Amino acid sequence: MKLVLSQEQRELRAAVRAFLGAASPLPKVREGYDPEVYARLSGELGLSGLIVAEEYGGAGAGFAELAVVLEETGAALLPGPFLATTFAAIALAEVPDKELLTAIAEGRIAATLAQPSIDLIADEVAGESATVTGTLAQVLSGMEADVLVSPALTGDGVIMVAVELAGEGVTRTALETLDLTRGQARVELAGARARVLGPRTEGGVGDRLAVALAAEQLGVMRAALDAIVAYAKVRVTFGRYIGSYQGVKHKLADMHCKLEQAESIVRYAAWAADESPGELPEAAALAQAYVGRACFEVARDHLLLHGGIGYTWEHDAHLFYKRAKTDEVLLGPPRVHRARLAESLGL
Amino acid sequence: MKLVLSQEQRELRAAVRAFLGAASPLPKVREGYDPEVYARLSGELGLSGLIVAEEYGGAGAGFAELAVVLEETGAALLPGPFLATTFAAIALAEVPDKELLTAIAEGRIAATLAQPSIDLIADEVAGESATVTGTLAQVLSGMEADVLVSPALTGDGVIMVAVELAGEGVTRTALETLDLTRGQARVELAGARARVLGPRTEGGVGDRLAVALAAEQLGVMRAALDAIVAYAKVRVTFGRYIGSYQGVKHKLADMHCKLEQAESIVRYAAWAADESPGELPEAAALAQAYVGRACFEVARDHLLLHGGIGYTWEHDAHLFYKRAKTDEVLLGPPRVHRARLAESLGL
Amino acid sequence: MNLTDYRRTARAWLVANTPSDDRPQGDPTARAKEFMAKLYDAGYSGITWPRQWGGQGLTQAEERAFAAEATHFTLPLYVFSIGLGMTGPTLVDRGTDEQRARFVRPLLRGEEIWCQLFSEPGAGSDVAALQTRAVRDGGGWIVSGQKVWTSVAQYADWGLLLARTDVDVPKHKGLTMFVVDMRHPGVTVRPLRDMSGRANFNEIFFDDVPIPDEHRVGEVNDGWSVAVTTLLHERLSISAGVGMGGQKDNPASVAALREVLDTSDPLVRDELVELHIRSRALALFNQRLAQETNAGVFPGARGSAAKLLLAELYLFQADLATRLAGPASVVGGHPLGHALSLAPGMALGGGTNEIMRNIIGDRVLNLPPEPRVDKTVPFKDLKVGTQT
Amino acid sequence: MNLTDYRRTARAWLVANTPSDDRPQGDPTARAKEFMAKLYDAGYSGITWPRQWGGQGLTQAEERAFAAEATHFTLPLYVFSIGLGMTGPTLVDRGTDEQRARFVRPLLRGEEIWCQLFSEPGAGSDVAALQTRAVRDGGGWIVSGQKVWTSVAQYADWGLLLARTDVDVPKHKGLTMFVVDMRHPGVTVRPLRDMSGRANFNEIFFDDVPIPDEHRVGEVNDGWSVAVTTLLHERLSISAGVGMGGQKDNPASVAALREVLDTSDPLVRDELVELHIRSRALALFNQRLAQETNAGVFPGARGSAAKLLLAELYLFQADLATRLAGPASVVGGHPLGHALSLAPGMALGGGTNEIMRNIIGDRVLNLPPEPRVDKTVPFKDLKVGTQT
Repeated sequence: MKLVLSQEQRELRAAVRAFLGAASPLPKVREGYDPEVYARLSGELGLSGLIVAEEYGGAGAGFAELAVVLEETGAALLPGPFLATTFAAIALAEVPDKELLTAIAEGRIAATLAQPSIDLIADEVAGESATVTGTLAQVLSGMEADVLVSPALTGDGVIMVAVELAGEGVTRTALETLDLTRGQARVELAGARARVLGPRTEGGVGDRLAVALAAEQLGVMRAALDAIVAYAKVRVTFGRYIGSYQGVKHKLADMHCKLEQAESIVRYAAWAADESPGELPEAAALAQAYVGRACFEVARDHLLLHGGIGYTWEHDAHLFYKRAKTDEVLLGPPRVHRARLAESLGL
Repeated sequence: MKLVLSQEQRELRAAVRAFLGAASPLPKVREGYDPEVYARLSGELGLSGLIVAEEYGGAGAGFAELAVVLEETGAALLPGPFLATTFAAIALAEVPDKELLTAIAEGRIAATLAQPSIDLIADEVAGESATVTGTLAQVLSGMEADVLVSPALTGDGVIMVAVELAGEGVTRTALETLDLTRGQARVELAGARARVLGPRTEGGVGDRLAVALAAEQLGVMRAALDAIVAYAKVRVTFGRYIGSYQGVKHKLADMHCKLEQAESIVRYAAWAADESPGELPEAAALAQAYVGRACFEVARDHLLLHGGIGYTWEHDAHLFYKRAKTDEVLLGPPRVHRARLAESLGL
Repeated sequence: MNLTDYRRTARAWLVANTPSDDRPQGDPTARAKEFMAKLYDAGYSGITWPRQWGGQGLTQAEERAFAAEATHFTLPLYVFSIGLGMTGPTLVDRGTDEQRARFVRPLLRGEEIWCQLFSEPGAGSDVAALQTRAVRDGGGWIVSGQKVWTSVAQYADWGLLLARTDVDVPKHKGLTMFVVDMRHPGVTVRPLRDMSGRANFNEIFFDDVPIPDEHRVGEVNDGWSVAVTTLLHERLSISAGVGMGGQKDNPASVAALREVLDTSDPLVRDELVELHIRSRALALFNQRLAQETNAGVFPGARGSAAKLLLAELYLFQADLATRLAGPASVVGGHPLGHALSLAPGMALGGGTNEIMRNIIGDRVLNLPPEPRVDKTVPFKDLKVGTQT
Repeated sequence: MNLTDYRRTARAWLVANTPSDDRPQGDPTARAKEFMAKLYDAGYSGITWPRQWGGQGLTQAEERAFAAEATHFTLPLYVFSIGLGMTGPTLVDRGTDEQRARFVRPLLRGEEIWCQLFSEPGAGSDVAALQTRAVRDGGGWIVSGQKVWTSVAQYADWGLLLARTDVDVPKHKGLTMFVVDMRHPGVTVRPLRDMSGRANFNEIFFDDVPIPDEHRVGEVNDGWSVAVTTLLHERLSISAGVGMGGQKDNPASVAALREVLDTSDPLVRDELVELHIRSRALALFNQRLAQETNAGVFPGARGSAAKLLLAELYLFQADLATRLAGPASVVGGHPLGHALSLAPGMALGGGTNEIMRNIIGDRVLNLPPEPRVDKTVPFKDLKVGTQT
């Protein structure tokens, strides 16, 4: 089991952090998705293909590296379809048709993945082609992604399909989201043309999504903690820095303890995804159950400890709070992760 | 709904507090049950008959008054069968045979009540007499009580019986208890003579036990909080009273909030027991669910905030901690109260 | 009139005169002023205030009787809440007779709207660290500085302003209270959006705004004692309201959640039980405080416990509800998502949770105070605000 | 010898020489001393300590290799733990050559048992507030006072004693470190029972006990800097052990509880999931710290987070387990009841949770310090202990 970063992983982290610090600082995050940033992230840094196998045009890296990157995009509250495309790439790695995976690796398309419930029906399935009908209530980055990857029901069982979201028969409606830094959309498909990717494969896709999301959450909580620790060193009340009061200091210490544990769990879960498939179901459920909760709690307390300024729209604190809550429920109500954990423990 | 004490109730409280402060201070509590104190409590103060109807020799007071008294016996960690006898009196109020109730009111006997599960079998039931067999694993104050009140199974259903614990066919074994201030016993009955009290009546006995126990728990937590608040005003570390540190002060403030809420709930539940039977099931379950937990948490934190001295045998902190835990599970694992609350809410 | 009659008459008046809940046309402030004038003329404005200055000179009993009836109606009094709850009582307590004569009756009749100008970006919990200056100018004063968190300032005619008049003495000792004309061109009011996107507060900028000395409230450099009066009234009016609004319209209440969640899941049920326990515990505590108050026992600093617990309950329940409801709660303007955005407000307004815990520790439990570094240093040498 | 061989040899030695687990007859201390002598003679005592004073002069790598093998055995080293973990390293670091020559080898060979005498009833978290006095007497010193929380003192030959030698300077500046003869008749050792009823600690009373000046460790009034060395070694030896013992013998672990509880109840199952989450989170954090240490990154104050979390886990799990198991857990010497009595120990020994949070805040997060009132006042004017 490997819980500490290698030299290469630390360099990757530094590179992504430096890039996002310059290309997507928080004031820019407020303006929303910038396709240019996404293009550079895919192109210059090659991150859209990070976990795509080399034979399909990617870097062939593992979840340990992916976690390092998602921690940074999380810490930066990066808007746009990076996480959604990562989700799609995780699912696409399990289907026979690899063309989309290559397109993602080359940065040609951004993609997204439907939630695990099967809301689409595929008709006229003929070889690689089908028409698809149904409604997806919430699609992550649904307005920004080019392609939707989804399971769909046929007379013969469930298959995986890909649909061009700008194509005919597709109606996308942007949803008002609590998270001001990343969108979701309602997607209605009425006989839209779809590409058949192959039969549906389980193969731990859900577990890998859980690990990827936990890595983003680790970044969100780290950045939130960093922000309030920094503020506690400069903000004065009653003639003393607020960080010198035990009422603040002890809470920050507890938040630090959560961060240390969350990081340990994310490293473990990423290692399990790469190296120990037998441990992955438990590790993935643990990651969502612990990190999702810890991330929201830290983001909430970081907001509260800012005092009144943290309640204002102009301050960034609520961006972290809202992202943390949105991430906590992104893969379903948190009790599903606890239930899966109970199951994986044989309880 | 009445949540504040009347002048008479405040006087009752002052009288009981003064008596226990003189007759049963903590150093004496460590020596265990003193029948003399129990006799004076029943005699001078008339407390064993407090809730017994006047026609049976009692004071005919309500649960509002009982709660005031139990809060004080709880705060004093009073050893002996006072709570057990109160439990028995609550059950005896519901059976036709009132002779025992009068004996309790007159302070002639101390009694105890079996847990709700039916572990005894009654044979040779003839009029007021029967023989009883079975084992009760944990009987509160089983070594100190004179009479056991219990349900017992007959061929015709469940009846209530009373057994002289010093009589033939009864084997009592004192249990080692976590709570050093009040005992429990294992009681084995092998054809012991029993008095038949009547058919088993439900009639909210369990709810009333829950309210009575919550009142004792309110006293335990109040006394624990008082003790640590007093210590925080005299103990110095790093040149300052520990109560001046926010790390201690804020925790004490949170404990105070729990106490305020616990008292409000106990007053409400006692009022419901006296005046509003329709509200009693919810109020009683709420009382155990909230007050039992709050009492243990306050007793635990009061011990921890004492620092090392609180970990020693000689210090009283652990007496409160252990009583609080024992009370928390006295009527079953706490989840049973939450389940009953869910039920009473129709969830 | 006995209390029962008083109450019956009040009810009848409210039934006849309260504007309907239908969304009205026209200027809401104008409608509010119109209603307030009727309220005053009927004798229900300033029920306990002295008759001499325009009040009714009655007792808390009549005030409570009217309030009890009024809970069944939605009265359009929001823009007057600061004047009625804080600045008016301060003027009655601490103003000169000239000030009382000039300001109190128009306030009670709704002819003039008031706001309160204490908090600043560098002085939140620590109000006395404020930096807005008032300097002598001939017979009067000139004010410059910035205030924040000011409710109803966009409608206000007058503001009760706390400003620094001496920087060479410790912070509490160099403050003076004034009444400032909010219509003066040197006063700029900017809406301040909170994290839910609403603009319920304002920032106020003072740019060389003159104030005549007759508008000074209390002695020069004695403003802190006047402010304490105002803050006492503020705390009273908050704690009177705490937890009384109930959970009726709260989308995160047990009653609302059980309608939308799958309560056949034992884990969901147990979470709702936990929420019920916390809500009931606080509601009963509030009822107990109210019963004590009615019995003449004033809760004092114990009200801070109720405020702290309410702040924690709001945070807990919005968090719990969104977890239970899952992904749908964070899109499409879902009421639970909105509740989550509003939840921190109670913990940050009217004193943070940390301040509440200090108050409970110091004033209820009588714990020893923290050593203070800011009580003796001249203000000009004191560290304040945010220092990078 | 390469590391693999070293490890293999160590394992073989342990297999051959570790006393069996069967309850032995006779004096346990005598058996421990016998084992320690064998351990020393085999070269496994003081593996990293200098050869000059009796150690093996090897590296952390060999130490870790031996420790890894030793986890499979129960070595009877308890009475030597203070000497090996704290007082011995302090003498190696700060003693005179004469002291090293006199004390280190007998310590490593188990011929002499050591205890540590810092804490006092009035000086727990705040060790430097201690009141035990050492006064000059001719060429030596006379010690009077009381120490507490002293492990293995009933077996000890020597104690490392921190005493006050000057009350006219601030508290940290008037302390001196000594080696004291625990067999002197002026030393009284009284067992101190903890809340579980065990007597794992002692109180020590010094009644005019003489100490020769050659037994002074470090300069006069420089004892605090020596104590910091000892406390650093203490923290190292605690944090090395934190959470490593695992949950194997813990009756409140998920593994133990699932055997005795009804896991068909979804609420019970979810509580066990919660316990699993917390246990795993801490275990993985400890493993990450260990991997960092192996990679040469020393955890420093971050180890305090592991200690704090372990203390909280013990409290949480004993409480949870007794709630789940119900009434049976609080009678008849039930292991969960016993676990509940022991649970506070980790939160109170080796620094309270509050002290741990201060350390994390100050040294990991680099937050501003609290204003200190006790660093400049002469000790004789300082408030210490319990003041009624």
